[in-house]
Amino acid sequence: MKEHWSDRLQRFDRRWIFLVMGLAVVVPLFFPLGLPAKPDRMTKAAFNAVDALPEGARVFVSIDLDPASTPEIEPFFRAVILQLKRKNAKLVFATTWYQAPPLVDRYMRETIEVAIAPAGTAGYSGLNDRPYRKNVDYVNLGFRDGKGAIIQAFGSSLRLAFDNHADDGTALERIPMMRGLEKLADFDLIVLVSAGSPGAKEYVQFVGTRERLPMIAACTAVSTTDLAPYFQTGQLIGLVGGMAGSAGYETLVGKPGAGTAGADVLNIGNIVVILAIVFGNVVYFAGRYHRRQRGAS
Amino acid sequence: MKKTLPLLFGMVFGAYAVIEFYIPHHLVGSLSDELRSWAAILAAAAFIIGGINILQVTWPKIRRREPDWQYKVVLLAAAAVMLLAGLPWHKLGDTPATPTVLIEAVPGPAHLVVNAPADVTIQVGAVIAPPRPDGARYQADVGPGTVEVKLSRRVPGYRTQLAPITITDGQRVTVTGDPPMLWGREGRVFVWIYDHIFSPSNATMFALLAFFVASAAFRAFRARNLEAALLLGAAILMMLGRAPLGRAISDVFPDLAQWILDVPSNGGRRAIMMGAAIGAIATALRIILGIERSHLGSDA
Amino acid sequence: MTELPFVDVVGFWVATFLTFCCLSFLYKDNPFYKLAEHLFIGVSVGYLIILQWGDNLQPKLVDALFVRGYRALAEGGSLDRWWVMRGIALVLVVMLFVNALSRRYKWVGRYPVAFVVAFYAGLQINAVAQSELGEQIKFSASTIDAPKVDLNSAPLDQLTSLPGGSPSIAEKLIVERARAPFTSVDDAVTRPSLTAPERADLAETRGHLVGLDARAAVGPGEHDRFGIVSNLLLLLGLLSSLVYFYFSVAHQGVIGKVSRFGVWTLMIGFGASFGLTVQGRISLAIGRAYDVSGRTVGPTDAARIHSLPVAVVCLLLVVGGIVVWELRNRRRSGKDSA
Amino acid sequence: MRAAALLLAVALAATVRSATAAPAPLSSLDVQPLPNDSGQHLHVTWTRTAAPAPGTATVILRARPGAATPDLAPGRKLTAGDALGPWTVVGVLEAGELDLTDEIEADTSYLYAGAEVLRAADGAITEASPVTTIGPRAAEAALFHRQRTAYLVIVLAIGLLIYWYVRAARTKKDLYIRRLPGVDAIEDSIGRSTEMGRPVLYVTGLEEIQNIQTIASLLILGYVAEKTAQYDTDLKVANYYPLTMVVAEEIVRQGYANAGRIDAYRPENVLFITAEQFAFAAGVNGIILRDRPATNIYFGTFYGESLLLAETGFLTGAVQIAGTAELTQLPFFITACDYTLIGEELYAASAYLTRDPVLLANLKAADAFKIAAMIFIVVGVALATAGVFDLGAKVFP
Repeated sequence: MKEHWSDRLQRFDRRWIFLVMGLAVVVPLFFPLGLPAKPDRMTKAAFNAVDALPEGARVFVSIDLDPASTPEIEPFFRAVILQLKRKNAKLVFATTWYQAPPLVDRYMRETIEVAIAPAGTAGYSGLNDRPYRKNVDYVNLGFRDGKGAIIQAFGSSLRLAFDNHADDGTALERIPMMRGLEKLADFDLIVLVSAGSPGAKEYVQFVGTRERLPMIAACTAVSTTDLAPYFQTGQLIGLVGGMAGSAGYETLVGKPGAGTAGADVLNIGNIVVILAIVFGNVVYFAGRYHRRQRGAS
Repeated sequence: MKKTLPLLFGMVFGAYAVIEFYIPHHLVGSLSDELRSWAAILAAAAFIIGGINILQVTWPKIRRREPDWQYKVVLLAAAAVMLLAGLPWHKLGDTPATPTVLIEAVPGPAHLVVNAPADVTIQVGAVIAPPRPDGARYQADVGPGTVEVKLSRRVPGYRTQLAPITITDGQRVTVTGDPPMLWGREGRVFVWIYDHIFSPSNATMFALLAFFVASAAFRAFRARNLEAALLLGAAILMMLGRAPLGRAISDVFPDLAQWILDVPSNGGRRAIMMGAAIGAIATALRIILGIERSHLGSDA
Repeated sequence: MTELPFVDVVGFWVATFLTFCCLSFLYKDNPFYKLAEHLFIGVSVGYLIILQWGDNLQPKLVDALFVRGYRALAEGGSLDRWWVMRGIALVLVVMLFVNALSRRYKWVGRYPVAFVVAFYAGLQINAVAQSELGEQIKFSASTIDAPKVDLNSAPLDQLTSLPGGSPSIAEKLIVERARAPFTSVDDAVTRPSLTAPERADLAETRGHLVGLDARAAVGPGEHDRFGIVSNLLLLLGLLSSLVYFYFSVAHQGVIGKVSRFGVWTLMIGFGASFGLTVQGRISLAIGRAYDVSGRTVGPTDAARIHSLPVAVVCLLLVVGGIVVWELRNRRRSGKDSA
Repeated sequence: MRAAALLLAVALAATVRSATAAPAPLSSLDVQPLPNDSGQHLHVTWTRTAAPAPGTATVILRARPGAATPDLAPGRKLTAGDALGPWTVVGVLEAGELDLTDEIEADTSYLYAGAEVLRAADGAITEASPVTTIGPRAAEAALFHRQRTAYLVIVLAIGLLIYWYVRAARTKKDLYIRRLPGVDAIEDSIGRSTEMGRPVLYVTGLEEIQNIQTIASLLILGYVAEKTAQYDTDLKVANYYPLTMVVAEEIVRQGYANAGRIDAYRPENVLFITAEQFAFAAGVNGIILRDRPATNIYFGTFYGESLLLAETGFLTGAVQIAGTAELTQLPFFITACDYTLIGEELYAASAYLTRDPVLLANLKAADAFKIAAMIFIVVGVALATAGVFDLGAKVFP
């Protein structure tokens, strides 16, 4: 007898779904929906934490990501850096991801050493920022490997962890702004740009909780559920989850960028997946119903 | 014996790592830092062993012309290139960190001339000299005083040259420089490969998941029973609630998503977290107490 | 901004080509994917070794031992105890290499392995005990009551953490309530000193189960009922899930029912996780699309790179190549069968 | 002419000086060691007679015993870290704070000095109060961190429970453990691979050897190796870190030795792919597609690549068994694999497999502690809700 349509659909080539998904990602790039991105509560908390910083606060930024995860959290990074520079914060950067260093160098060139929002930036309302000078306004400590252990080491002594020199080889004691910045506890805020492990979770486990550090984290959407409990317990005072979160943060800082645009495309992608689920279930139940019928007859 | 001694060796450090946490004394602190460095050093050294292992595994395949051997050649070649590009060859020659500065006495106001190749960005003080169509480089009358001249290339992999210039009226200062190319980790080749081979491959492999997630959703997310139904229900709500779309439909979705995150999700997660934590502590204790020893291999 | 060097333009083309090579995996395993795969693995291995050398072995071992040691001796000083400690590290490294290279003396490698495993096991114990057990238990053991925030007496941080709240809003509220105590939440969120956007933020969070009205009041002693229910559910979810991880009894009868509820909680959690992950993964694809379509570079560079045409060419190259390859396979298999 | 100008200037200066009266000295200055300290911190506190006039800053200095009182002459610019003769500036605080914590050399005692100063726009001192000094004082290095007692109790409790159950296990055999289908499936699937003449792929996860999940995975690997040796099936082990590979080699060899098949052991089957997440994923996908293993076992820590591996494995129709405590990846393993060990089940697996009384005892101990934790939580909630007191905060400061 002829095969029921549901059975045929049960084993249809998944590459069709791939194709649809591909279109769902590419097409909106050219025809955006333009839905506004709103920050969620955890994102707002992160923004408030930075907003509450005093002028010239000292902030430790850990950039733990690889090229793959940049779409999700790079927008947050650019936004928060702008926000910090508007406060003239003294910034200290480090990374625990070996995939990161060249990326970090690029960020230094593209976001720290130039003004992100110079006067007359289109679609920008906030204060303008200024170019930062290396080892004067900011220090890049560079990369150290060692997962939780090295993060614990940051907590006890940055000098030891980084063998007493910044990434460009300058001895730390010769950098005025590093005075009194011995360990993580000496900073007013710790910003974790964290794409996975090691990252926000390890910071919470190995130093954050122990030293009661004020930490905010931006993570991939995936890790959001992982880190949400820490936000609930206050081990993290702010949490920016994935592209949507980044988009929200951009809105708060007042300079929409890649995150906002991406989040817009995200909608279509989500619809596709939801349809895939619904479709899958229709097929499934139709098949089950059909089998029942046949069983009955 | 060949197994007991290493076991004891480990137990000592394991025990130390446990009690270290409870002893604030500074000597303990600095010892722990030292031991952490050891661990980092060992992990790093192991990578060289890993390289050797790859060589041991792939070289025979190439020699025996096993299927796909050509690709193995690509693999080894790529690794070799990256290793070579990663060494700081420029240290063999000299890479001037400062441009040459020539000061001449010329009547008139203080005059500054900067010579550098066309693709070099010239920055005098805070001003970036606009590239001039006639190809001539920066030259202008500057007020007397001290100004910093910065020569850099826009692409990474070159050493930026800095020269603080003190100039007075009746002087012409000529700065001549060319940011030298670097090798090693900040070097031109290494960063090029990172930017144009490593990054896109890394990002695209990850991006494949977008497609797999869709097909997995189609195939596996069937409301077979209550558990499955809950799973996919929560998934759909999350997708709606955490994207602008959901809010566009109704304000309820974001709140709902947040609530799911705060209450059921966190509840279950905390349970897994605690369970896993207990399991981890137990396993770790087993190792430190020497009950667990299989990681030390066989006496055979 | 000077012109982008041609080498880097080519770089962008290579990147686009590799992107499609990797994507071709979606069709099936094929030479393009194999090429990208092996190239990627090779590069990553070289990259890793260089980084490990430059960031760990050189500063922590070579410099610390030989450079520092040499300097100390040259200056007529003596080697301190930390130098000796590093010496031990070196010995361990050597042992590790012996393990990898020699069959006969493999056992020597057990010392470094034993050290690493045990030492980290020790570190983990406390890290986990503190943040995964202590903090979580502490949080879970707190009250399930959810009192509302009293706008007329609450401190700054509480006001800030309210839905739609922010430091500036909180400060203004404190000023306002000093001027005249709030008579109602509406009164609070419509005070003149609040800017229009701030009012909008607050207004948006009104009238929800989890919104401002649920969390804030203008007098003491009010409770957020939904909050209490949520806390209760949170607690029950936690306990029942813990029961699910209880191995020592069969999951039947009451235990079975409880652990079943635990499983439901877990499943909702997984669902949430999945939903979020979907977003994350799609974001990645979007990111690639941005790069390939040349939206992540400045307009002048984009003009030099010609992203879209190049993308099309690369796509055709890969597709065409795969077609040829498939045809070749067909013919070959045809021969085999013949 | 010039003299006149000078006179004028002096006169002006005089008027300025008289306009701003010198601030009052600190009414008290105290230095105390901190509790639970590493012995490198001193806590400096001070009080004022009256609220400081706007623009007043407090200068705190430190010196070795025997130093003369520091001279805060007008015109000096002080910032933290500056040296002032034998004295070092610890801090210059504007906001009218009343304490600071100073980081110092261990096992050395110090004098401390404090004064209130007025400063010009450029930060130069215009007026300074008399200096208050105190000391010498030295920090105290504590030998036990009191606030961490609770965690020590947790660890000891688990330790003792293990000890107790190990003894119990020795006396009475066969402690009950509920079934773990995922683990039961391992041997069957190995058998299946043997019939199909295809290898077994074992992935030890994406974490270093020091990660407990990795260790748990390696413990299970020992058992798997033994089985594959008995069934005489190829076992391929893909490792993310070289150090893990070194250990995995040892463990597999031992597995083969236990099965009495040391001759069949082939070290080249224990691979280090690469420690780059997606290069690794690509490599393992390659193995899955080209060696076509009939069983894929993923035990350990996994991240984004989990679905990449599981989906590819699903394509090749292999039996897939996964286990991880990595919460975010569980849903994907659950959807794409045949069996999944959730969280703690991964740690339980090795005990369950080997049926080694010691390991079982371990599980029992964990379970017992779970009960304790649950009781603690319930009691804590009850007390806190009743408003009696906050147990959690008491125990975990």
